[in-house]
Amino acid sequence: MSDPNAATTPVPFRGGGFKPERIRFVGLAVFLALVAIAEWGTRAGWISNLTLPRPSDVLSTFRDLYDTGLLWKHLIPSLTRLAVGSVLGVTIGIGVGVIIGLFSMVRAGLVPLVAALFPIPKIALLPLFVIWFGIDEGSKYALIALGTFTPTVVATYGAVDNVDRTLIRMGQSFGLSWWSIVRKIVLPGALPGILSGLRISLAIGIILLVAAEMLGAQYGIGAYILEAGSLYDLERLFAGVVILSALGVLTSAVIGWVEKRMLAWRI
Amino acid sequence: MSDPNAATTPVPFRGGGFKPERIRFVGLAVFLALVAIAEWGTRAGWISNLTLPRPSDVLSTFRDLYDTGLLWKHLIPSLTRLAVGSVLGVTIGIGVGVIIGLFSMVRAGLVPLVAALFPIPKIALLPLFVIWFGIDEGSKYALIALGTFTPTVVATYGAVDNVDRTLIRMGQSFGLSWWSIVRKIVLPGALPGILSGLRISLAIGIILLVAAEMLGAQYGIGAYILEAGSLYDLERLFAGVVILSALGVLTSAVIGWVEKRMLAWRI
Amino acid sequence: ANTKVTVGALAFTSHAASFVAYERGYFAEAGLEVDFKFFQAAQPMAVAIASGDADFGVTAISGGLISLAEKGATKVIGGALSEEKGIDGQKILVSDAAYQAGITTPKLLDGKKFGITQSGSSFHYMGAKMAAAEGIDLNYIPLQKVPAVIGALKSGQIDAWAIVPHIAKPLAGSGAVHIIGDVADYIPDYQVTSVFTSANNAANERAKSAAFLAAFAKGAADFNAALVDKTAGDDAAEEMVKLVHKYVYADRPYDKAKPGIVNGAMRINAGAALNTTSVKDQLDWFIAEGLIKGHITMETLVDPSYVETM
Amino acid sequence: MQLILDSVSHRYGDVRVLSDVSLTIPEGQIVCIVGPSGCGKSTLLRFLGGLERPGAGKVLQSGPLPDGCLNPLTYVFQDFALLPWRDVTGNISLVLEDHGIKGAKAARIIDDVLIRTKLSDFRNALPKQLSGGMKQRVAIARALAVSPAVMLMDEPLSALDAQTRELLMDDLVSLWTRTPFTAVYVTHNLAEAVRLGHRIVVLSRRPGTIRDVVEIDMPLDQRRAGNPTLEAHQARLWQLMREEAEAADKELSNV
Amino acid sequence: MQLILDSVSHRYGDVRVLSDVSLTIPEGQIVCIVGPSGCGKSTLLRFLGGLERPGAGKVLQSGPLPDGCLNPLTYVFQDFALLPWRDVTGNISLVLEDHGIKGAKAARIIDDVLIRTKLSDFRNALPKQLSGGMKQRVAIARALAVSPAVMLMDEPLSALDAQTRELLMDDLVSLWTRTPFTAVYVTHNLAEAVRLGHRIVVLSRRPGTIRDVVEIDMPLDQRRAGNPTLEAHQARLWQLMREEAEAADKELSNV
Ligand SMILES: Nc1ncnc2c1ncn2[C@@H]1O[C@H](COP(=O)(O)OP(=O)(O)OP(=O)(O)O)[C@@H](O)[C@H]1O
Ligand SMILES: Nc1ncnc2c1ncn2[C@@H]1O[C@H](COP(=O)(O)OP(=O)(O)OP(=O)(O)O)[C@@H](O)[C@H]1O
Ligand SMILES: [Mg+2]
Ligand SMILES: [Mg+2]
Repeated sequence: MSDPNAATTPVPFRGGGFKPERIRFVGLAVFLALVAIAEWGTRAGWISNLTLPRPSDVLSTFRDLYDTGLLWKHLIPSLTRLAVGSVLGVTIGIGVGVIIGLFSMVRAGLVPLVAALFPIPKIALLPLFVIWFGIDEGSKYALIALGTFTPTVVATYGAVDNVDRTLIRMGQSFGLSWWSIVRKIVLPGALPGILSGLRISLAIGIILLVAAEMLGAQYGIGAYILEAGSLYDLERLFAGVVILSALGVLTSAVIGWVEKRMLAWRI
Repeated sequence: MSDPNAATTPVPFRGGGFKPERIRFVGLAVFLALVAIAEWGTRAGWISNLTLPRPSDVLSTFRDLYDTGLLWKHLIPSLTRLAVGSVLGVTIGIGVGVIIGLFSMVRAGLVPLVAALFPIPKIALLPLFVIWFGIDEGSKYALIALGTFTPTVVATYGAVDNVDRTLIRMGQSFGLSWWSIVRKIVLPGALPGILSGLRISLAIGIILLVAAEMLGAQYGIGAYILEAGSLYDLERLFAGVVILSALGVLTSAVIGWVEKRMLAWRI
Repeated sequence: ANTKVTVGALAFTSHAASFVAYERGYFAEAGLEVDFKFFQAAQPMAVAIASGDADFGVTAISGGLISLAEKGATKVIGGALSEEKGIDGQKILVSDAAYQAGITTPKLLDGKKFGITQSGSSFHYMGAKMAAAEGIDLNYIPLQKVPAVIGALKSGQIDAWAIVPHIAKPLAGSGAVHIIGDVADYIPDYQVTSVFTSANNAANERAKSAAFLAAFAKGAADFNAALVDKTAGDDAAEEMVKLVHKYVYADRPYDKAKPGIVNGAMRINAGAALNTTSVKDQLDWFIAEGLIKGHITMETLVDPSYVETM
Repeated sequence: MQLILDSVSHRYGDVRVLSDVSLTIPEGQIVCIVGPSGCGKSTLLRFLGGLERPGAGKVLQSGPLPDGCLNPLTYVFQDFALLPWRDVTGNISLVLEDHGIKGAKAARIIDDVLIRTKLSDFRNALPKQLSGGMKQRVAIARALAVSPAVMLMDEPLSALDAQTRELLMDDLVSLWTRTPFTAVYVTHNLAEAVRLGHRIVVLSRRPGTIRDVVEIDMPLDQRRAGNPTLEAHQARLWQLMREEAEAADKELSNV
Repeated sequence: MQLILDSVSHRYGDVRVLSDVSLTIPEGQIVCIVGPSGCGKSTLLRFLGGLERPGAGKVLQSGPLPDGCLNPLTYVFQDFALLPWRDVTGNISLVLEDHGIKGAKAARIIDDVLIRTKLSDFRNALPKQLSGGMKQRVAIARALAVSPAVMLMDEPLSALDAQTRELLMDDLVSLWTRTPFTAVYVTHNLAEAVRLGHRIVVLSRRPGTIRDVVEIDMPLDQRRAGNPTLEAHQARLWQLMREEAEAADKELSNV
């Protein structure tokens, strides 16, 4: 449709790339490949059985666990501890975080405290927790609650800070009460940040299960792992670790689902 | 300057608030108040000496540590472990994270793996680490490296994903080579996210010091804390915890300083 | 009129006296309704007694126990396991690598790595006493838990350790480690474990504590007769092993568990008598090592009013 | 109701933003405020709405409120300020709830303002589903729902593209023509100013002072793009502002 | 050099974006593309610059490159696309480095383009210190530094306020007048189009097709705001587009 007086060439393409694409099943393939290599290595002997358990043995350990009903006997106390502890830690954390976000005075007083609390290893405090909360479930709940509390606080007040100030000014300009603004603007606006903080908090909660069950727990995935570890029973150790890892992936998926449902309004 | 035919009243004020203000010294005051209460309680006896050590005793324990030179004897191995382990974990983590961020195939393969690795409690793997890396420094470095690796990876590929795509398209539109784009656009653009991920990674590194020093460490803050815990020596336990907490606050401050210097271009 | 009592225990043969007293109804006879609470390690058990989560426990005299006593939380009220010449006691072990390198007596351990669970643990004490007697220096490696020490010793990452016979013998049997000495040679009449309770029980619940000790002593007598002195005959021994097997190595078949239980049988002091000389020696050692505060005395740690002392 | 600024001055830290501004907003008129970037237009508007207090001077209101007025001074923001988690109806009912207006009464008000802003078909849409123009219509509907005495509009069209801007200007004109309202309209856009303003206040570069006030007599509904009188006004305003705008554009901010 | 679109069509998933668009960009002219939101203007520009490939049809270039041309097809983006961590000089040298131009030679080029865009005083400023107008000037300077054969501009002024827009339009006109360049200029703003375009292409609502091509003969430097001929053109364009713009504005996006 035109008459170029010189050579006509297509415009060279130089775009594309730098855009993450979803490729399905590669993750699964990598995972299966790793398992297969471990199986092969342990069977062929070039991976010593001190180094890694044979994946099929881990699987059969897991099946034993399931068949004997021990799986539930270990899983249920752990899930209870995780649930109670993290519900405690997360709700108090969100409450404190919102208050820090709203009141400069509280912020000035508590933020340094939380920052100082964060890098304290919770296992270091185990002996104290026994005195404070006893050796029964109390100290386990408390440990998980403390572990989930600090990251939740940090995520929550960050989320409150990130609520679009123009929305708040809008609320004020329409004469909304302070409480209305908090309830209808600040809290929903902070929700995405709080939920993504929850991801980290719950992962930490799962990690702390093992520490919590160091103390006087007969049943529980953490106790199971500890026992297996101290007996150098790698099959059981890995079975337990796989359960925790699956638990972590699962909670993360649940949060993803909640986000999808509750935050459908996001762009 | 006008003649209103009705009552002239000032426009009511309804703005303000919802803006975090910096109030100095409140944090310090809260901290001092807590210490004072603890001191008072332990002296007066309504806080049992099983529950909390007397702050002044903790201080004098700390002074003893310093005077005897034991402080350095414990601190230097711990700092070395932290440094070696986290440098390993963080550099490999940044490398892997950038590669995940750039290549969809790698992302599909590794992201699920990292997600599954994240909720695994590192103390659970301690027995394995001993087999893999021995009870000397190797296993301590490895533990801290693994602990800092996963959060660094997650933060890094998130940061790479968040690099403004228009900047990348700009680079392509000017015919910049792939490597130039990565070096001059992607990496500097990801730096803020990587640095803020580093905050978390290093906090985790500090937390893991205790776990790392569970096995075969004669000196180190973690070993010191564990020993104090098993001797139920609350003064020493708290002295150790305070050191770790200070270490955490310090690293966070250092990162803040680095951010201020390297990210001066941010709005 | 049964008094409810919580007894802290580890699933070890050294706690057998309590198990026997429970199974044979001695506790019930003494008017105690006993509830066992099992722990993975001695340290949390001591803390649990201090916090009131458990009433009585049996454990080695560790730095943690002394510290809790110093804080007015716990008291030692009786003795349990003892080293005794002639009865198989705790052994000094070396790794195969060290053995092959020519370390065949404790004297040759100078500068070697000696495994302990924690500073201030009984392993630390045994190593230190042995080293002092031999005039050598040891390098103590804390590994938190017994199984970790075993692993490190087997793989040659540490050179030596000292441990009760029922663990030492099977290990030596496998050839991975070698027994090179007896702890009893260095610490004669060593009071390995003791019975302890909260300071409140010791001072204000005398009847309960005395009842516990009495029943405990009965159990200990049965145990000694069946497995240590072997005066009760083979049937009684067999029965005793079966009883203990309910609590110790419960996850192993009886045949496999039996040697462990039999080998682990060390004397539990008659009448729960307490060897205060040995306790004093241990206390002095802790103070000398700077593991505990220097002002702690025997009175702080021990309530000698319940049992015979030696 | 009318609003009165009485020699208002303000500074933020070391920066003097406004200096001795006195101005009356007469009832039933649209007053446009134009001026270079950073001269304090938005600040002035915040003072007028009581969202901020001036360092010196007074901000006064006088005259009776219109009937049923729930929120006398009501903003329309540049970036719409819609709650993304509420749909169109929810965003409007938000400002009624605090006045205890619920149920049928609220529904009546909402229906009315949705019709006036031609939004009736979109009542259940979330903000993310709407184009920029539609979002600003929702914001205007929300402002209308509280029957304001004065509308305070801070560059309400500047986040929209040129074509949508045209469409919304027409809508504003027809809204005003049907029931005249009082408004302060801040803009950078001189074409908008001459299209919508009964009176155009030109501010100088920071610290903002009033350089000129231009009155345009032509009725709003007769103003069309390309009208020579308006073009003349616009050209004159541009002459007044060109230098200031150039200077403002070249200012380095020391963040 | 000229660019040729030969019956280009494209779809994203189920959405047909462009349908059979054929167009020639003649050398030395500014071609403006106007059209309602979402009609595929930006997509078209990406095709022209080789950043994306059309589903059907061809994008061709013909004719010799100008001397010293480093990057024949060069974009100016709406949001400036400056690297925030490089100062003005650094942002310009970025696009020279990959061509091996460094040191004195680079400095010469940079000095030249900074003078042409009146930025010489700001060479060491970081983007965050610059106003929007200055940032877009830097982006233009960067584009000039590679001596492009064709400049592809995607709403380069729409992120700026009205006054700065006026200033930059004048600058573009004077740049073109001094050395005419070829450009494709996408905009929503009909005033901009009639001010800068030798030829204005009107696209229909999605899927975009060419509705009309308007040629304006008046030399660029004689066009002024308020000029009756331009106003007439603008009014005609607005008539062509009004309905489409209204429809586009009311579209619900199903995100
Ligand atoms: N809360 C604040 N604290 C400090 N300085 C402020 C604050 N708000 C505004 N400023 C400064 O006051 C000056 C005027 O700001 P204002 O937003 O009122 O200008 P404007 O005329 O609305 O500008 P624009 O046209 O860019 O919207 C600017 O220099 C701005 O940086
Ligand atoms: N990468 C993409 N993937 C899927 N859809 C896209 C993509 N890019 C654009 N679209 C869709 O294609 C249509 C045209 O987009 P385009 O950006 O070209 O429109 P436009 O004319 O530039 O609009 P505007 O005036 O709003 O800038 C829009 O509906 C847009 O949502
Ligand atoms: Mg403003
Ligand atoms: Mg576009």
